[in-house]
Amino acid sequence: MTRFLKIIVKEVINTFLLVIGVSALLFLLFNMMPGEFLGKGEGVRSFLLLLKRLFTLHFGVSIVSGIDINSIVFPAFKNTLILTVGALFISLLLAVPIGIFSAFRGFKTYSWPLSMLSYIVSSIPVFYFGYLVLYLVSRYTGYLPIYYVQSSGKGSRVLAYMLPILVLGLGNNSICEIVRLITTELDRVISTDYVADSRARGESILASAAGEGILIPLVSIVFSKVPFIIGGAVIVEQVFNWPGMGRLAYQSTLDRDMPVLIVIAFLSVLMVRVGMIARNILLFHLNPREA
Amino acid sequence: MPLIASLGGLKVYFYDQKDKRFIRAVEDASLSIDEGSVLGLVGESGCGKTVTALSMMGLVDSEPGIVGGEFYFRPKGDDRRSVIHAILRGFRESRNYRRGELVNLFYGLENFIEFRHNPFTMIKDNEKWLRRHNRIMEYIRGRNISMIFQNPLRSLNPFTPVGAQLMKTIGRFNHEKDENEIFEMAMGLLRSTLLYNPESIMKMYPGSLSLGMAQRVIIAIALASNPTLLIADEPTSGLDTTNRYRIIDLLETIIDKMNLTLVLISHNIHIVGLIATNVAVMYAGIIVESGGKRDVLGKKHGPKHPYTRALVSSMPTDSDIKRGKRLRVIQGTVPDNKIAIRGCPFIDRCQYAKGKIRRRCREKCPDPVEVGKNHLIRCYLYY
Amino acid sequence: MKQFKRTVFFSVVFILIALCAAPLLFSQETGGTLVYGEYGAPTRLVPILANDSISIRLIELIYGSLVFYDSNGEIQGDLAQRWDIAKDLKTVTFYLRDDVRWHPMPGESEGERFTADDVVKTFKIMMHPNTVTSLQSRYNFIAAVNKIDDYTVQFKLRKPVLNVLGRFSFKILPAYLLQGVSYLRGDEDLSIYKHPIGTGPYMFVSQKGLSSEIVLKAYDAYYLGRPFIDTIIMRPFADQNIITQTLLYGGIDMEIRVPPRDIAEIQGDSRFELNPYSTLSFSFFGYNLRNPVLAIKEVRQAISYAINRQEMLDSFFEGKGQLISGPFAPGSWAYNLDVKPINYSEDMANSLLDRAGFTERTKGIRKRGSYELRFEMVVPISKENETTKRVILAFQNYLAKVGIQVDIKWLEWKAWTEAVFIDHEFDIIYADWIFDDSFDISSLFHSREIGPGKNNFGAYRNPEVDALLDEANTTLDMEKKRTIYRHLHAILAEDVPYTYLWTLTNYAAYNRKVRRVEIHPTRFFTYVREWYIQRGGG
Amino acid sequence: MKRFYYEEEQVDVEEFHVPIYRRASVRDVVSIGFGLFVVAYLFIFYFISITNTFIQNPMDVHIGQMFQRPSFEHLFGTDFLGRDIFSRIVKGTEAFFVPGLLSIVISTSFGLLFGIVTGFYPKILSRIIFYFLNVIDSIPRLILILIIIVLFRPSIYLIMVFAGITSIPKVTVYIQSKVEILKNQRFIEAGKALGLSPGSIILKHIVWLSAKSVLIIHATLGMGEAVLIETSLSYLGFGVQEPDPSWGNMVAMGIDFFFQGRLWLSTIPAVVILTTIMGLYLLGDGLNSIYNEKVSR
Repeated sequence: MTRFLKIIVKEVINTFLLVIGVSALLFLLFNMMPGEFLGKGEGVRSFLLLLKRLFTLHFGVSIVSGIDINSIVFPAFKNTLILTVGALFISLLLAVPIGIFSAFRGFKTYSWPLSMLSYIVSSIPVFYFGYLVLYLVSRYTGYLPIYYVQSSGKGSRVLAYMLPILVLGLGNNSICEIVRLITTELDRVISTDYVADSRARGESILASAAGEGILIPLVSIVFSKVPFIIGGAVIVEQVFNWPGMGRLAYQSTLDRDMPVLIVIAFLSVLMVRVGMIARNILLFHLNPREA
Repeated sequence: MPLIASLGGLKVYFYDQKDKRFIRAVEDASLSIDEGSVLGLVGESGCGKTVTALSMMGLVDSEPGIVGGEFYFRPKGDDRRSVIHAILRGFRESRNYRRGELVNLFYGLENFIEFRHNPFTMIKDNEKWLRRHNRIMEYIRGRNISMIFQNPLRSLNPFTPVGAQLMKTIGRFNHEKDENEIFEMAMGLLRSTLLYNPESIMKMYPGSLSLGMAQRVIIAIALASNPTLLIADEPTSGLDTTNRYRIIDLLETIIDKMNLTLVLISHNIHIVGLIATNVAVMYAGIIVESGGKRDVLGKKHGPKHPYTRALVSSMPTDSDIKRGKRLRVIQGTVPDNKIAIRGCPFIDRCQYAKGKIRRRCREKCPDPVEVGKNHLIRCYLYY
Repeated sequence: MKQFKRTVFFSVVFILIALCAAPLLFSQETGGTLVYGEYGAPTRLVPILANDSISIRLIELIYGSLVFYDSNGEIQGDLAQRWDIAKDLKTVTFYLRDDVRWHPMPGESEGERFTADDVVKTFKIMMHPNTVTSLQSRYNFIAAVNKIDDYTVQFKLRKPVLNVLGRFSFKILPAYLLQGVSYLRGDEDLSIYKHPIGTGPYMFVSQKGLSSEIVLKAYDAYYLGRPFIDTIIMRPFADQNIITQTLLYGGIDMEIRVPPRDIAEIQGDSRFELNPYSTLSFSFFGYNLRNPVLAIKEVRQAISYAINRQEMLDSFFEGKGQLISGPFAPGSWAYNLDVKPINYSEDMANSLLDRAGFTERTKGIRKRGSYELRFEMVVPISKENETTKRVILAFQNYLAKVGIQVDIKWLEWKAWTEAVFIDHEFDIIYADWIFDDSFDISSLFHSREIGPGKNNFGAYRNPEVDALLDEANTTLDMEKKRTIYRHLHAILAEDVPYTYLWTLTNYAAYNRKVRRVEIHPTRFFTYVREWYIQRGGG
Repeated sequence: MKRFYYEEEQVDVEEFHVPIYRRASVRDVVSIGFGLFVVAYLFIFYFISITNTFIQNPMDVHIGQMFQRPSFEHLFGTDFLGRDIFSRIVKGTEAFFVPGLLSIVISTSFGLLFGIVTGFYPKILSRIIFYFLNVIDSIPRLILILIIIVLFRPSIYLIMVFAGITSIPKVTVYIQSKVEILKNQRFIEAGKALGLSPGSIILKHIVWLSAKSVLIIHATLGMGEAVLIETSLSYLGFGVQEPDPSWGNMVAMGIDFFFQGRLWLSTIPAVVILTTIMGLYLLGDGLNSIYNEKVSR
């Protein structure tokens, strides 16, 4: 167990250092901003001030609307978290079966159109895909799945939550990457001896090949997709009026509201690094040789 | 002793997309395995002995795979009914699917294959055949026949500890047992394969096992489901000499203790000579000679088939080394298995195929002829 | 005789209808929630700082002012009960109501009392030089304010002003929350930024973050009688197209400004009512006369001739608006009807440009010596006014046909206001002016209004116009002022400091269940007290 | 589904036959074919839009002919200002073509440099380099670009420079893993034994022979990402602005008319974006499985 703890400690330190690096980069960019505003100071002192504010999680005031950033960013962070995790789940839910199916079926009859479909769907530009889904759903179900409609207006609550997650999960070319990775990895593992051996013992191919063939590539890719999904979220939130960090980032870019953007970048980095920690720990757990 | 399995006329082809030609892995292999015996299957590498073993286990996936032959096998009591049910699925009339207690696992193969000649074409629905065959073999693999592969380290799942793999296999076959009973059985198995500290081995990952230990674990796992027939494909070739003999002794004790039937596949005739009761010699996809060890390798009147004779003489025994005899090498190479052989495959390298006999050898491959008590030879010398 | 009978008959019928409709009219029910959609989010809910229309509408609900114009244009008292204007028209005293209380702070049941200090404190902060506001120019006619007693306040004016009362419609802030604050820049850490407190008909309840909805509740102790609608919710949208769809699907009950292309769809739907309200504003292309080429009158006239405004109005705004020939709202007393809008004729534009000497053309752009007809147009980025983009691109194309190249530069709202009003780094802009109640255009064209932060961004200087404007501002005779404005209209039409385009009739759309809706052109919610929601939905 | 096998007459198989590329399966042929088709039409569009010979002027407005259906005169119909959509799509390639190449050059060259340095001198140097790369890698790319936009109000070229910078870590990881594998391969040691200078070893053997395939694959995938970034930014209103055409802002403009049923205005550019991204992705994918490189993610 001690090796396990060692890994966790190493990861946390690494993340801590990285987060400081990111805040330094953001601070540099922050100071390059033309014009004069509150958080801008000279030299290390104000950098420490920024660090203190970031690490103690109360981020001061946005220069445009004067509202305390905490009250804006945290609900947005929660919403984006829901969206990101949901999208990851949807991508996996679809990509893994297709990947397994095309790995087993190879390039024959109906495995080819399925993986091609996954390529097409995941290459649809997210901004168009969102609107298309919105238009079709509102035309044929009579509900307009906009985040707000459900909170106090007509329209089904589930649909309003589901659609942005579905769109971000399907689009944003995450599915085709996962499908391709699983197909290649699974092919490689199926042809190894130990799978043949376990088949000889009567185990199903999938059970024996799942460990190295699916789980490990999945863990390594899923968490490295977090930054892309947050990026995609910016656009999906814009389309579905989903009050998440992405839309806040877009709005503050329009208003040139740097402090809010810096905080959003900081929280996104936190999300990415937490994902990385989880990834490394899981990988270590699954793959002893990676000690 | 009663037969436990008998392979008749096995024909396994693979297909090379680029050259549009068939790779004739196994041309015509027939074996009969008595219960409790040790059958040694010997032949140079590339003669199809591994493919024969794999087709017995039903693990030949590539196309077209098994295209001919029948494999009669006697499943254990409790699996008999489900195996028969699986075999007869989809067939209204059931002709000779059974011979005594043995059941033909390749039953109905011909319905999936259509042959045409000039040019030689074949249509096989391999997907349907595999789906059907896997359903049949589901009751056979592990339960009745289990198999050991060549390189022990690569046959163990590197991501799960050894113990877990062993217990999982045990658990699969005796559902009713609970956790520590299975643990006990696993320990017992590990001790039975002469591993001295089973507790620590249970927790280790395959990566940190030595070759010898790994092979023993593989054997333990294979026996976990107490099969009736064990196929060992080159179990000793990956090991150094001391381990090699130790594994042979281990196999010998296991067979006696668990009245197991063993099919030992090896290219080393001496290893086979040590423990085999019957021997079958394979060359270029054909079983050229099969019979009791004494008849085939026997000192009294020496090996019969030219290839067997050449094979035996080319392997130096300890006494040869002592006497410093010159090694005798078989000229020529194994014929390319892409080209259909009309005559006897050994014709180019056989020193007896001279004069009149050569003509017969070239036209047609000799059918097996009974020379002694169930001692068959495919050579015109003995017609 | 027949004629007489028919009129009698009609009048009788009419009275009957009125009688039986009366109960319907006056049975206003209390309760219900009004949810209206806005594009974008409000910047600040503090009257002095806010200048975007979204915040202005919310401020109208939350804060009260001394006086206000009612629906048929008369002055009504709000926080002020009585007032009298001294004979020399230079001092105005307001006698305030004593029964007004500020909205309660969150958690308390009752707010502070409203006194004269609040008025004085608000005015002082508003006129403080460091305060970042655009309102100072409108109230610099007031010299000073002093508190007579708790409920009377007196304003000293610099010069007598015609119908001065209309000028006292600025909103009042709670002094007791602004102790120690002498000016407002917007980035202080004040409680009123997070939780605004006012005396208006609706109290601020909650806003869960910048881009989430704002909830307002009716203020029970409102001195002019509690409004009928219980709660009003402002819901910000990130995308203009979604708002109309959300209205159609019942997500919101009212949309402030329906984009022209959606009007047909809403008209066809019986559940909704389209309520046109003219916004007392006009759109124009403004020129920076500091640019020597644009200083030439013929060039500006040529530009006005080169663009086909009627075609743009019809195809981009579905004809929902009216072309204008001068900087006044048509139909108002100041509008000179016999000055016709410039009609579209390309060859007139070309001949004007030739007469101005720009005859040679290189790569399709007219030149005269070193001067080239190439201008930079500065436009605020915002996806919402998709019609703005169509107008600008059409404008660029029309001018390209007559050999004038226009390069478009897109800026955010803040950067755009700086570039236009402070740094004057632009050649042409497309914008619109909103009139306050007194149609005072001196701040647009008077030469003293030139300079950073002032509204005469184009640096238009015309002594005759200056004289006329000063005279108009000082006369107390309404008739004289009208003739001066009509004369100004003729000059400004001919001098073309702006190319006047059109005034748009905006359409508000709301669910039929919302009744007796009266809309104020700019502040929208001024008459919200009359609105009510018919039980039983649409 | 029955499989059909058929054998020609006796054919003597030529002796020496080592397949350099693993024989491409049907899947690879399809994806590379489609990818090359996409690359072809990109070049054609770019060439046409530079010399603007074939297409009408994408900027001129005919208010009379708004929202026209695709006809012979306007291949894809006209948009909300009567401008010809086909010529705007052709001109749209100009928006991301050169910036895309710029981003690829940056990410590939720096990626190669860092990859080799970290591959050969593992200890402290690579740890530092990887630290900085991780810093860049952990900020989501679109948010970093939004920050850049707030700061410098950049043109599409500067945005693509940053897009290139953010994909340096990916290339570095590829190259480093390649170098790790090859470093102690026989033929590298043989080269050292022969006294070849380390520079030539690196350049000739590692870079040219084996890293070439990884770089080509990254170039195609990188171009796909460049298209995605440029169109997303133009959609949000930050990238290429009206009146210059870009697929992103054409979709954005079409969106406003979506709910009136005029779908095709934004569908056409969206479909073009889709085929381009998919084509480039499949090309990279096909090449990858042909060279059989293990592109570790």
